[in-house]
Amino acid sequence: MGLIKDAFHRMGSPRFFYHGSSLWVRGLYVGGGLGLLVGSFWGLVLAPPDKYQGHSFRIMYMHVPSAHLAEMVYFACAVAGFVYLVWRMKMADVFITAAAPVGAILTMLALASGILWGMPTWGTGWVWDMRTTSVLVLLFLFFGLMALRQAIPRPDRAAYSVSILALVGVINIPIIKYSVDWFATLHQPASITLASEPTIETSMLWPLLLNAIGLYVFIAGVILAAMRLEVLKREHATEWVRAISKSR
Amino acid sequence: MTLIDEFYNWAMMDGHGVYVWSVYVISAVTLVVLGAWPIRAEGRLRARVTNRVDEDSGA
Amino acid sequence: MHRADVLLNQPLIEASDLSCTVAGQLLFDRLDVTVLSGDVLELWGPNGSGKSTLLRCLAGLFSVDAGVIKRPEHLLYLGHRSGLNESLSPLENLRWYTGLREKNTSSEALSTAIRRVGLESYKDAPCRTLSAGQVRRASLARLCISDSPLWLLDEPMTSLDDDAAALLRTLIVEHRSMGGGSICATHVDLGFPETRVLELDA
Amino acid sequence: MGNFGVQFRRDLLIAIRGRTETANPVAFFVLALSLFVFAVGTDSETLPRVAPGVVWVVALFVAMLSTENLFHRDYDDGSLELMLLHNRPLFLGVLGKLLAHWCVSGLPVAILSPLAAVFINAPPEIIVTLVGTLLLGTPVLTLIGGIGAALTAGLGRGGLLLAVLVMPLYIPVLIFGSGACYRILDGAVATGPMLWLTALLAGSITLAPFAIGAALKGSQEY
Repeated sequence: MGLIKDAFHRMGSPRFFYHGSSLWVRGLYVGGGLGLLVGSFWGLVLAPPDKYQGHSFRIMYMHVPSAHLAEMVYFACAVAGFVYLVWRMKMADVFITAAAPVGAILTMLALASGILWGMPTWGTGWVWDMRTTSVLVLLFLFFGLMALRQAIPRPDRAAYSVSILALVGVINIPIIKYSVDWFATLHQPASITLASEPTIETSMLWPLLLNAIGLYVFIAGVILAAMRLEVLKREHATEWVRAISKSR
Repeated sequence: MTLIDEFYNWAMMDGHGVYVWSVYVISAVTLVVLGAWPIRAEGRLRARVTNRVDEDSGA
Repeated sequence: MHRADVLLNQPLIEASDLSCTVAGQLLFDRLDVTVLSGDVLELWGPNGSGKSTLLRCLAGLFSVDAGVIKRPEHLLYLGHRSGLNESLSPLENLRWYTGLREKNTSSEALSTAIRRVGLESYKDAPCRTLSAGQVRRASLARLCISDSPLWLLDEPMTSLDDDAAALLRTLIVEHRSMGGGSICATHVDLGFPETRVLELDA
Repeated sequence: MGNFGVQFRRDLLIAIRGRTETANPVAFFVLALSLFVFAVGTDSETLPRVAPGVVWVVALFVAMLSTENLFHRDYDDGSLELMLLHNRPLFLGVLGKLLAHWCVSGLPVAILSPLAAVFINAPPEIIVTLVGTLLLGTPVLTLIGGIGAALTAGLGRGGLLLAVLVMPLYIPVLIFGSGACYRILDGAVATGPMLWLTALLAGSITLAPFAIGAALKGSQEY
C-alpha cells in the first residue's frame, strides 16, 4: 500500500511531473497524429458514401469523436476538481487550468462540424435537438470554468472554487441533457429524427474508431503539454525551474 | 475522363465536398494550433526564465 | 464564567510548522504557534508580512499550504472589517451574532454590552450612520459578550480613541484573568505585562 | 432557535429595512414584461401564445439579478466571516439566508404572476399552472443562483460573471416551467413537467446549500 500512496504523492509534485512528462508529450503527439491521419484518410477516401446522406456523412468521422471527447474532458475536469477538494493536490488544479481551454476549443470544433454536417443533410445549420444543444451548453460550462478562474485575483487561490464549479457543472449535465431531450421531442418536427444514429456498417466503423482513438491520444498530449506550461508558470520563481534554465 | 476530372469528381463529392472539406480543414488547423501552442509558449517562458537567471547571476 | 480547558491547562490553540505562500510570496514557513490559557501573543511585523493572513489561517478562514492547526471549539475573530450590517443597528447585529452562537443571551446582557462600549445613544441607529470609530466600538461589543477561550484580534487598536483603547485593554485583561488567551496583530505596543512577541519579517 | 431561524430573521429584517432596494426585482419584473409587449405587439395572436414563456424568462432574469448581491454586502462588511465561523451547521444558515432572499424575490414574482399573465393577455387557463410552476421553480433558481453568488462573492460587482456561471444551470427549470404551461395550452395535462420541477426543487434544496457553504469558504481564499 505504501508504494501506491508514495507514487500518488510523488505524481502530485509538479517537479516530478515536469521532468517525467516531456517524453510522454512527444509520444502522444506522434501516436495521436498518426491515428488521426490514417483514420481521416480512410474515412475520406476509402470508406463508401452513406446510402442516404452521401458524402456529407464523412463529417461524422470528425464530429462524433470531438463531441464525445469534449464531454470526456469536462468529466475529467470534474474528477480533478473532486481530487483537489479531497486531497488538495496542486496538480489536479493544474489539470483543470490546462484542460478547460482545450475542452472549450474541442467543443467549438464539434459545434462547427455539427453545423456543417447539418446544412447539406437536413437543410438547416442548427437543429435544436438534444445532442447539439447539450454540446452548446457544455461550451458555456467550459467558459464558466475559465471565466471564474480569470476573475479571481490570485490564481493559486482559485483552485478551491473552480473545483466546486466543475463538480456543480458535472452534476447538472445529465439533468440539462434530459430536459433538452424532453424539450426537443416536445417541439421536434417529425421529419428530422436526429436521435436515431444512421446505421453504421462495420466498414464505416473502423475509421470512426481510429479517428476517435487518435483524437483521444493527441488531445491527451496537448493537455499534458499545456499542464507543463502551467507548471512552469506557477513555479517559475522556484529553485528547480531556475536550475533547468541554467542547465540548458 | 482525365485524371484531373476524376480528381475533381472525387473532390466535389457530388456537391457535399464543400462541407466535408471545410470540416477537415478547420479540424486540421485547430488541432495543429492546439498542438503547437503549448510547446511554443513553454519555449518562450523558459527563455524568459533563462534571461532572468542570467541577469540575476550577471548583475 | 469558568472554562473547562483552563483547568486541564491544554493549549487553547496549537499550530505546528505552518507555511503559506500567496501569489508567489512566501509569507511564513515552518511556523509554530501555541497559546496557553492566560497568554497574550503579539504579532509584530511591517505591512504585508502576513500578520493578517496568519490570523485568518489560525481562525480557519484561509487555508495554509502545509501544517496542522488544532483549534478550539469556538474562537472570536476580530478582523479589519467590522462584521456589522449597515442597515441594522449595533444591537440587532449583536443579537444576530449571539443568536448564531445559540447562546440565548437576554436582551439586558446585549444592552449592557452596547452600553459598555459607549454606544448607548446609538443603540437603534443603523450602522451606516455611525462614524468609523463608533463602528469599531460596536464590533468591540462582541468581545464584551464573548465566552470564547481564544481571541484573534487583527490590529484592534485602529481608529480607536483613547478611552476606547483603554476599554480594549481592560477587556483583554479581564479575558486573561478568566484564563482566556489572545493573539493580537498590532503596530502599536499594547503595553501588557509579560506578553510574548512573534516577529514576522517581510 | 437554531441558526436557520436566526439567519432567516436577520436577512428578512435587512430586506424589509431596505424596502426600496428589495422592491427592485418586482419593479424589474413588470418593466421587462412590458418590454416584450412593445416588441411583439398586442394585436397579433402571437402574444398570448408567447406569454407563458415570456413570464418565465423574465422571472428567471429577476432571480438572477437579485441573487447578484446575495453575498456581496456580507462579504464587504465582514459579516460573511462571522457567518462562516459561527454558523454551525453552515448549510442551515445558508438555507435561512436563501429563504429570506426568496421571500423578497421569487415569492412576489409568483404571487404577481396572475396579474402579469393578464397584463400581457396570456390565455387565462394557464394562470394556475403558471403560479404553480413559479412557486416550485423560483426557489430552485434562488438555490442555483446562490451557488454562483457564493462563488463570485469576493469578486466585486463586475457584470456578467454570475450570469455566465449560472444561466446554463437554469435551463432545465425554464424548460419544465414554461413547458408545463404550454402543455396546458395545448390541452394536455402538465403533471410530467410539474413532477420534474418538484424533483429539481427537492434535489437542489438538499445539495445546493452544501455547495454554497463550500463556495463561501472558497471565497475567503481569494
